[in-house]
Formats: sequence, C-alpha cells, structure tokens
Amino acid sequence: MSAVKYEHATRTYEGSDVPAVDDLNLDVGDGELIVLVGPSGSGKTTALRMLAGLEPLDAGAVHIGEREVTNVRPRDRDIAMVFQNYALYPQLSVAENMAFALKQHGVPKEQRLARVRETARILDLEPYLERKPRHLSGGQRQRVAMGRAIVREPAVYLMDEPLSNLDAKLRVQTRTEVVELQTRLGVTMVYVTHDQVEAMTMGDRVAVLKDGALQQVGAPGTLYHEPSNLFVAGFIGSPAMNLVPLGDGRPVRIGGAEVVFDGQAAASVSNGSADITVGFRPEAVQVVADGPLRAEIRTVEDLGPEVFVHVTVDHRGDSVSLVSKMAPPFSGQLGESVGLELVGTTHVFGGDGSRIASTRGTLR
Amino acid sequence: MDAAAGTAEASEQKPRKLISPPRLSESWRRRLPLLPALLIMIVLTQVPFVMSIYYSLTDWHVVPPGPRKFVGLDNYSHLFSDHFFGSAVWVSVQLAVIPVLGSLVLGTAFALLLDRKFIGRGLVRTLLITPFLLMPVVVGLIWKNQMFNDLYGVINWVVGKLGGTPVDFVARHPTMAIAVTLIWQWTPFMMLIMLAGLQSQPPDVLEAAKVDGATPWGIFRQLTLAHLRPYMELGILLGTIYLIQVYDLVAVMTGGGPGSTNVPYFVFQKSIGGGWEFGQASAYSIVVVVFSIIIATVSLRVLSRLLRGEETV
Amino acid sequence: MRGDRAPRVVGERRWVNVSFGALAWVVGLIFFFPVFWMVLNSFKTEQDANTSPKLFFHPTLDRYKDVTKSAGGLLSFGEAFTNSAVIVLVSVTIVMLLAIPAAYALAIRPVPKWRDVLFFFISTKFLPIVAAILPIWILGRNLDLLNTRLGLIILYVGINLPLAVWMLRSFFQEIPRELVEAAEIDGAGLRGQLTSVILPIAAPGIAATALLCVIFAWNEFFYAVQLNPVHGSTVPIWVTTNVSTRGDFLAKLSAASVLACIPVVLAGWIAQKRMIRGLAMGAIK
Amino acid sequence: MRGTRALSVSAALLAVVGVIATGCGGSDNTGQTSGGGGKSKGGSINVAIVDNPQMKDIAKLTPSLFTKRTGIKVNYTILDEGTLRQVTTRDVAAGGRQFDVAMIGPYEAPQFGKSGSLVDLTPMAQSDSAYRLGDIIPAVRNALSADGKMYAAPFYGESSFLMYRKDVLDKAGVKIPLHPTWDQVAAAARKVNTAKMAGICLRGKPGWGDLGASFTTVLNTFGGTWWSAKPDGSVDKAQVNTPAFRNALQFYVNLVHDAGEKDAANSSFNECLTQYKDSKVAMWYDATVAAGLLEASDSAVKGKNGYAFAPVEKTKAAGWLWTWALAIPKTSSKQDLAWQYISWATGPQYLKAAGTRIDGGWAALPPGTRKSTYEIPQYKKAAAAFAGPTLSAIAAAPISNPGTTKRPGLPGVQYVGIPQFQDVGNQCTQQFSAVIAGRTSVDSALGNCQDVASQVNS
Repeated sequence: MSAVKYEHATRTYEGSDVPAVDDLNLDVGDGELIVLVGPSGSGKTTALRMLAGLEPLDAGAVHIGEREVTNVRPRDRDIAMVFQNYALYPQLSVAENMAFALKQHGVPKEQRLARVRETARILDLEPYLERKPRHLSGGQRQRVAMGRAIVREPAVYLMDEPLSNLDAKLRVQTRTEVVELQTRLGVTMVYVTHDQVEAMTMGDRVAVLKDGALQQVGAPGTLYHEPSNLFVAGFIGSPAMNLVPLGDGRPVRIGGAEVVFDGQAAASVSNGSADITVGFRPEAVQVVADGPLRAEIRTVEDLGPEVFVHVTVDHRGDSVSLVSKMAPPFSGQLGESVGLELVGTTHVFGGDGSRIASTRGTLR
Repeated sequence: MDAAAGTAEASEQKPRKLISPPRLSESWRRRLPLLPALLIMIVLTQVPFVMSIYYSLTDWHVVPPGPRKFVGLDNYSHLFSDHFFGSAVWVSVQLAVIPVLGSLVLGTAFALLLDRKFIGRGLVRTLLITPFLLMPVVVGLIWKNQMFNDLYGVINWVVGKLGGTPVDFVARHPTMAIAVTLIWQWTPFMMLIMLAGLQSQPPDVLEAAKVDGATPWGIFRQLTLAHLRPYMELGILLGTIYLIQVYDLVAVMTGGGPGSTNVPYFVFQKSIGGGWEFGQASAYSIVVVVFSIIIATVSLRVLSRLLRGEETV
Repeated sequence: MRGDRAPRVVGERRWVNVSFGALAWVVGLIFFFPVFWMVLNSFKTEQDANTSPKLFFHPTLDRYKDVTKSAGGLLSFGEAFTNSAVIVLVSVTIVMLLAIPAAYALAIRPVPKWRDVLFFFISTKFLPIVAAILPIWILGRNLDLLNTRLGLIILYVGINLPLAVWMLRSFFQEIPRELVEAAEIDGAGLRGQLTSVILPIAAPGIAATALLCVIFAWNEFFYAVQLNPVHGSTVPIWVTTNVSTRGDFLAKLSAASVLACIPVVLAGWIAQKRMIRGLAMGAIK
Repeated sequence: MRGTRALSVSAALLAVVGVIATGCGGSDNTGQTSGGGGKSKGGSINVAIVDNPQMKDIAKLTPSLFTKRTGIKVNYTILDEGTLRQVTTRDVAAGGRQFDVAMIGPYEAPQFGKSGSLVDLTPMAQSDSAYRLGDIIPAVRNALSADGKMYAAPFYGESSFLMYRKDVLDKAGVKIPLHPTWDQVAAAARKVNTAKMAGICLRGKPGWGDLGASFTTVLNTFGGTWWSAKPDGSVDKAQVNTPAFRNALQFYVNLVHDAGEKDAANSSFNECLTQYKDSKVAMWYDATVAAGLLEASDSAVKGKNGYAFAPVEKTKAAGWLWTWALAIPKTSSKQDLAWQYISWATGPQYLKAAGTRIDGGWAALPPGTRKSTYEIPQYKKAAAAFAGPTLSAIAAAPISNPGTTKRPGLPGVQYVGIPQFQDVGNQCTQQFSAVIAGRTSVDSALGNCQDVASQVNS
C-alpha cells in the first residue's frame, strides 16, 4: 500500500495557461524517502504544496495512505512540513514551537512536554527550549523546524529545501543527520531540493521534474547511469555529462575521430538517419598522449581524490568543450594538445531527447 | 524649508569615490539621517511650548485689552480646586478610552475581513475608509442632525419603525453620542494600521500553522494577535494622542456642558471661546502637558512593548 | 476587481468564503451609510434635507451650483482647492522625506538614545492645540506668516512628522535584519538600502502613513481658520463658509463636503494599491 | 525587478517636491497678493462677516455694485458666529492687522470702543451726507455706541417676538393678544400641545448667544438679573441664587418640558425654524428675522402666521436687540477705504439697489437698521406681513433698562455688556441646557452657575 500517491495531479496558477504541475503520477512507498529535484520553476515545490494542501488541485487526485486527501484541509492530512525559511512562530519559544501541533490536537500538557523534551534530546536542543527563535543561529533554527515535525509523528514528512539557507559544511552534516533520522524513525518523507547532489545522496528514489512534467523517477544509480532523456542526463551528475549534438551525419564522427559502437544497438544507430546526440560521463573519457580524437587542455581542476580536465575539441568548425575525470597525479599542462579515448559507456539520444541506446563506444 | 530637507539627500549623493568622505564616528553616522527631522521638530514645537509656559505665569486679558502682568504661579493656585476642570478631565478620559478601544476592536475585525480575497474587496475597503476622510466638523453635523436627531434622525426613524420610542441621544447621553461618533470616525484609522500590520506577517508562518493543525481562529488567537500587538499599541498611542485633542466635534454636536466639555473645549472656552484669559488657559494646558507626559511615560516605558528592542551599540 | 476573486483554498467549503465576503459587504455598507446619506442629501433641496429621512425625492444639482457659484473676493472652491493641494502635497512630501531617514535611524540603525528621541517626538503632541494657537498665532503675526501657504506648510510638517516617524519606525521594525545587512555588504549606503530593501518591503506601511498624513493635513480646520482666514484659505474653511447660523444649510454643507473629500478619496484609493502584500513577498525570496 | 519599482517611487516623490517647491515658492508670494489682484485704482480691503443669508447676498453683489464704482477690491472672510467672534476679537483686541473691516455685535461694539480698539465712526458718518446718519433706528444706534460715539455701523438688526400658527390656534380657540404675558403664552402653548405638534419652540442649545439670549429676556421680565450693580454701574454681586432668577429658570424649564419641541436641549434658531416650517411646533419665540423666512415664497407656512410682541411678566417690554454692524479696527492702515465700503454697505443706497438683485427678493433685505427701509414701497409690499411687528419690536427693545432692578453692562437686553459675560453665559447655559435635557437638577445648575458668576468682580 503506497504511503503517498499522486494521480494525474495538475495545478495551473490563475492568469497563466501553462500548468505549474502537469499530470503528475507518482507513488511513494511506506517509509520511503523520495526526493523531488529540478531547476527552479520546475513545479517541485508546487507538487509538495499540493500534497500539503496549501495548493488546490485543478485536476487529478492525491492520496495519503489509503485516504484520498485532494479536498481535505491541511490540518486533517496528518502531515508535517519543514519550510525553506523554517517558518518558526516568532512569538513562541522553541518548546512552544515544537509543541504547537500537539496543542492544536488537544494533546494534554504533560504528554506534550515529554515528547518535546524527548525530541529536543535527539536534536540536542535542550539548552535552547525557552529561547525565542530570533535568538537562535541558522542551524539551530533548522533543527527546531525539524523537531517541530518529528514531535508530531505524522504519516508523511514534507521538506521544502530545508537546508538551502545553511552554510555548506553544516548542510552536508545536517543532510546525513536527516537521512539517519528518517531511516531510524522509518517514516515516509517527500523531500524537495534544487541541489542534485543532495538528491542523489539522500533519496531512496529521486524524481526529476522539469516545467511541471515528471522526467524520470528511480534510484539514484539508475538516473546516473540510465538517464531516460537528455535533460536528466545533463541535470544529474556533477560535473555534467559531456553532450555532443551530431545531427543526422553518418557515420557518427566527433571532430576527426569516428565513434564505433559495439553490440546490436550499434546497427540501429549507425545506419538510421535521425538527428542524434552522443553523451558520455567525464569518467567515461580519458586523456591519453596520442588518442584518435585530438583536443587541447583548457583548465585542470585538482580536487584531491580526482582531477577534472577541461578540454576543447574542434568539431565541425566550432570548438566543443568536454571534461574528463582522471585519477591523480595528472601532468597535463594548459594549452597542451592531447588525445581522448572513450573507456566507459556512451549514450545515444534521439531527436526528441529520449535515450536510444547505451553501449561501449570506441574512437577510431 | 526644502534646503533643510535636502541635507539628508545631499550628503548621500556625493559619488562614492574611492576615498569616502572623512570617516564620521559611528554614532554620528547613525545620527545623520535623524538630524533634519529632530531639529525641525525642536524648533517648531518647543518655541511655542516655552512661550506657553511663559504665558501661564502671566495674567493676560485680551478683552478688554490689558497689558500682560507677571503673576507667577497664581494661575496654577486655584486650578486644582476648579471642579469644572476636574469633570472636563473625566470627560476627556472617557472620550479617549471608549473610542480608542471601540475603534481598535472594530478596526481589527474589519482588517481581518479585508485581509481575505473576495469579489469587490477594493471597493469595500474604500467604503470602510471614507468615514475617516471627512472633516470632523462635517462628521459632527451629519451625526447630530441626521443620525442622532430626535425627530429627523435615521437612528430614531429605525427605532420608531421597530416600535421603540425615539431617544434624544445627544441631549440625554452626550458623552456616549460623541464617543460613538468618534468610534465611527476612527475605526478606519485603526483598520489601516491593522491592515498594514497583517500584511507584514510572514505568509509561510501562517501556512506552517495551517499544516500544524491550527484552525483559523486558533491561528488568530495564538499567532496573529501576538504579531499585531505592536500595531495595536501603535494604534492606541496615536489614536489617544489625537482623541485627547478632539474639540470641534464637542463644539458642533453639544456646544459643551456637563458630560461633554472635555479638556480642549474647556481650555478653548477659557481662551478664544469667550473667556479671553490667555494666562489661565495656558496654565491649564501646561498642567495637561505634565499629566500627559507622566501617563505616557508610565504606559510607554512600562506597559507597552513599543519601545522595547535591543539596546544599540 | 478581477484580481480579487477568491483563490480556492483547499478544503475550505465554498460557502465559508462567500459568507465572509458577504459579511464584509454588509459591514462596509452599514459603516458607509452616514456618508451615503450625506451624498444623498447633497442632491436634495434644503426642505427635503431638513425633514424626516426621505429616500425618494427628485434630485437637483442646485446645491452644487450654490456652493461653487462664487463672486470676486469670496473664497471660491478653486482657490481653496489649489491652496489645500499645494499645502498638503508639499507638507506631506517634506514629512515623508524627513520621516523615512529618521525612522531608519530609529529602527534599522538605531541611534544610541532612540527611546528618548521617540518619546520626544510623541510628547510634542501633548499640548492642546487650542492653547498652542496663542503663541503660534503671535509668532505667525510677527514673522508675517499669517495668511500665507508657507505658514500652514510649516505647521502641518510639525503636526504630521511625529505620526509619520512613529508609524514608519513600526513598519521598518518588520524588515528582516539580514536583508538590510546584505544590501549594506553590497555597498549600499542609506539611499541604496532604502530603495533596494526598505521601500519595497515597507511599502504597505509607507503608503498607509502617507495616506494618513494627507488626510490629517487635508481636513485640518482649526489652525487653518485661525491663521489663514483671508488668504491661503484651505478647503475646510471653504466648507464651513456654507454653514449658517440663521437658516437651513444641511444640503449645501453636504454638497460642499462631497466636493471637499473627493481628492482624499482618490488619495486613499491610490494608497490602497500600494498596500497589497505582493511587494513584501517579492523582496524576501 | 523590485529595485526598479522602488526607485521609480522615490524618483516620483523627488520630482513632485521639485515641481512643487519651485511652484510653491512662486505661488507663495502670489498667495499673499493674489487676493489683492495687483494694485487696482482703489486698493483692497479685508472684511470679515458672519455667514447669514443677508451677508452672503451683499458679498455676492459687492464686485458689481461697489468695486466697479470705487475700484476698491473687497476680500471677504465668511465665518459662522462663533468662529467669527474668535477671529475678529483677537484681531481687534490683540492687533492682528488681518482685517480692515470686522462685523461685530452690540455686545462688543461699546466694550471695544471704550477700550480704544475701534475707530469712532460718528465724525465720518456725520460728514458723509449720503450715509444719512439720522435715518438709523435710535435704539440700534445707541446699542452700538458708548459715551455718544458710534463705534459700528449697523448692517442688520433684529429683535425677538412671538410667532404662532394663527390657523392652529384659532382651531383650538386660543387668542394671543398683541402684547401677551408669559403666563398667557404658556397656557396657550400647553393647550395646543399635542404629540404631533409641540406647543412652543424655545431655544435650549448651550451658548450665551443661543439659550442665553432667550432665557435672559425671560429673566429680565421675571424681575431677575445676572448681577446687581454698584452705584457707578459696575458689577456688584452675582444674583443667580435669588428667587427671581430661580422662578425664571423654573418657568422656562417647565414650559419646555410641558410643551416644548423635541430635541430642545440642542435646538437653537435653525432647529426651531425647521420644526416650525415642518408644522412640528405651533408657536415660536425667537428672532424677528425668522419672519422673513416664514413668509418666503418657498415656505410651507407662508401666510399662516400671527406675530405678537415679546411676552412680558413684570416689565413693559422684553424683546431683545441684536445687530450685526461693521467696525474699523484701530490697527487697520486703510481706514478711509474701509469707511467708503461701510458707508455703501450700511447706507440707504445698497438697500434700494439690492432689492431686485438678491434671490429672496425685496422681503430678504437686511432688516431692522434704518427707518427708510420700512418706507421703500416694494419692501413694504413684499414684507407686509412682518415689517410692522419687526420695526415696532426693535423700537420697543428696552436696551437701557431691560429689567426691574439696577444692573451692570448696559446697554443690552439679552446679555450683560461686560467682557466676562461671554464665559459665564456659556458655562451657565451649559448647565441650564443640561437641566432641559434632564441630566441635572435646577438647584445644582443654579449652584454651579452662582459659583461661576461670583468669580466675576468689577
């Protein structure tokens, strides 16, 4: 039985004819942490707000557990939500903030205090219980917002980019704490972020959205290795996948070198006549002294465990930039002319952006 | 006049060259924007105030025109024994407290009604603001002749239609009649402040409360009210300041008398309203100022949270 | 109007919203009734206006003719209107230009003794205006400011400045401190912070403050009649010239009052547009 | 995007200031002279008048009838009685130099004259043949003079008398003699008083010029007085706690309670006029100028009214005398221009010229100042119903001995001609009005009034 279910959920804001969320179908399993990710304006926050009941649905339905909640008031959906700016109640103390939801549902005072104290212990907020939100740091405020959700023990947790206002180091640390908490409590969580690294590291499954439409949903690995279309391929992974549009020219050539595909997919690609785009991850291309594809090094980013080499290739007259992930040490100098060699998987995308094939390719 | 107002602008307009103007000490840099307003207020209000204090120490009759004789504290001596002044103060208190609270409650209720979207919201908001746009003299005349009038008043017309016996409001209950008129006139003032207050409330806090299970009434009681508290205090402060000065409404509606002469009308009667004793009138006014400062000090520094806030550097 | 159509709030039954809308309309109409009655009277003959409430009558524009018909030497509506317009616009503009920086220096970058300064501002309003008129009139006479627009402009700045400073300070308190600091880090001075952060967020408050200052200045009668009875007379003086101690005047007064408050109604309507929440949201994101 | 919107707001504000500042600077000084309209041949004068219909008529006719002839431009300040008194008294007494001509009443004229604030008009009036000083009704001239010097030229005069609905009283079989007594009037009022139509309309609104005027005429004829007088005529002791004063007040209050109009405690001239014309009251004791309004063409009660002298009790006559007159403050620098205006405004020629030009026609001429007014044929015809009673009422006004005992502040019937009376009158009438409204008792009102009145020492 799925904990959360979007069924053809659609929402179009007044005054615009383009739907913010267009015919979304998504099932979330019980106890699953699903991440909605996408650039700003992709409808991820709107989708979350539709689940929370803060945005009405223009079509379709939303279910929580076995109940359809499309027209149910937010307060009757048994959900908790952490907002991007935390939305703490300015006039109430930390304890009162955390106990607020329980108080609305008439939970007796001592029980409220017990649960608040328990949650405060988990999030080590005990010393701040009597403080007002404005006297807390960003990180503490974020934890209070989390605490407010946890105390409620709701059916579903909704998180709207809760870490985006934290500094980088705190963000990484809080990210792992959230995942630990979610697994330990075994609760269903719908998490929205624009940061694809956060998505890949936190989500049991990740749903990529663009312009209101669901591009792909699946495990992080699947998205990384088997992107369903050009957008997902380009969006997931950092630095992004190398994409070279080749139009309908056959045989498939990049710069001076020809790309040879092995496996049965190669046949359908090489003798077809549709426009295609070829893509390969940075780690799928290596810089070698004398490979068939000539390129010139532009910048070298040494991140310690790996080195990213940015090169430009002369492809049909204009220079295309590619990036390769090399293992240290890497001795290439700026401006040096080098060769490129394909080692990993090469993806082929059709004219409409959908992925046609993923095979090993070699340059000759 | 415009030159003074310009100083705050001029000092900023200098293009921020690499070498900025000589570094003013931090506290002076903070005082700069305040100076024009502060200096103008000091000049405009303290000169007349000091002159008033001087007049209160003189016996100055204008009719028949007589010279100003310095009499020291004579004017103040019999002031405290004057029971007319006492009853005037009591009327002033009533004409400040009842209208302020009444218009605050109504103003807040209307602001809440108007904070939601509904068809024709802009028009209803304009309708609700108009009472405050009229001149007090006109408001007094409308209410006296057309609403409260025993024979021709609309209220008595309705009372008559409902079978009740018409009541002569202004004559029988002057204080309440003026208070009701003031409530009608000042509710829009309070509504404006409350509306601006409501719209400064962060929207995500309200959504969080909705998600947390609070009913609209629960949200108002526990969150909005607390958020509005500084605005209510601001409304009460500014409302009281203007209501203790009400004078033309009393003159037009009742022409003074027990239960309607408040302090401003009392002082008016003592000076240009017929008494023409500028010395005594100034004395009463200085006493009013002293009392007002005491009351304001207590209410602002102790009760209200308007002046609370972190002490600065 | 269309922009006001109620957005569907999830789970809220239709009639709840409609009933609140209806309640707002009912309250609005009841509260507006005395003004409506005044407007109605302005189209009646004095006979119809001064008798038991009459809803149905044959309307006439004569009262508006009587009121606006004027001969040389008499204060005409046109002259009073220009006087009032100049006095109100200049004085309120000066008040806002003084009050905004002052409120900045009392709320956002507070000066050391900001409590005493605020207290001083409000204490200037304690002296009953009826007593203040004595020294002010004598100062006006000695500085030859009687019967001049400048005299009332200066006076109205003194009257409205405390109100503006107090209100703006309250609205400036609402501005999240980090936004101002962010602007400051970008090198914005006072003016930069004002235009980029403070004005957009506090727009509802500023609009409300400016509107209230205009209303107080436009309707001020006592000082105006005492200081400018001959020249530079304002609209309130013109309205009261229609009151008569011998003979009916209600219909004429209503007509004069309707004309007098049209500009303020417009100001109110314009200010309202600024008071919509949209602006504030934009800045925070 | 939001930055630009905010910028446009402040830019607009600054632009407005710029335009206005220059404009204001420019218009500011024109503001001073715009009234003057540049120096025309005769120059310009500032005149403050009360806002009664007759005064508005002359203000509208001034450009065509006066300025055209003399080139003198007249800037009018029209104010209600209360505000006018505030502004003119301070200007005259404290040297405001705002007015060249101020309209004042017989209460102020003698006082300001004696204190040297006003120009003595007698020499100018005598030397100006067109003015015909002798034509002025003696009682009116004396009321405006002190020690034989006339300090204000009367423009408008009124006395008080009794107006009643002849038709209603005839139907009730009630007769009102030409010189009735208060007892007869009270009995008649109580007889015709019904729920629909009150017996008599008497003023009840606080104010020495409102309730004060009506009540003081009753006080005088009931043998009461506000103060007793010393041999030299100055104020002696307050007489509010005397039986005569109490009887007068008790009589007045009882009559209003028994047969008075609705909303009595707030009623003055205007309110009673409305109720009388609306047939809500059968009788009305007030200013003679009311007759002009009752007999006006658009009046619902035209031709149904009887007029009788002001009711008396212990004295022969009780009608009050009030006149609005034009005076020249000593501080005015244009006294010659001022007199030219006054002699036209209060002279006989204006009365003849205005008859055909004013809305109300001949009947709406300013009454009660000159004998010649009552000899103008068109006026006699138009004002036939009330001209006679008005003139005789004014002539009979006992301004030098209104009561039965010696009293200070003469001449003056419905007020005491001392500066302190304005304040005492206001405070006491507030108490009496409260009695009429039923908020306080006669005794406490008299007690409070006695306290206030006894603070006055000569």
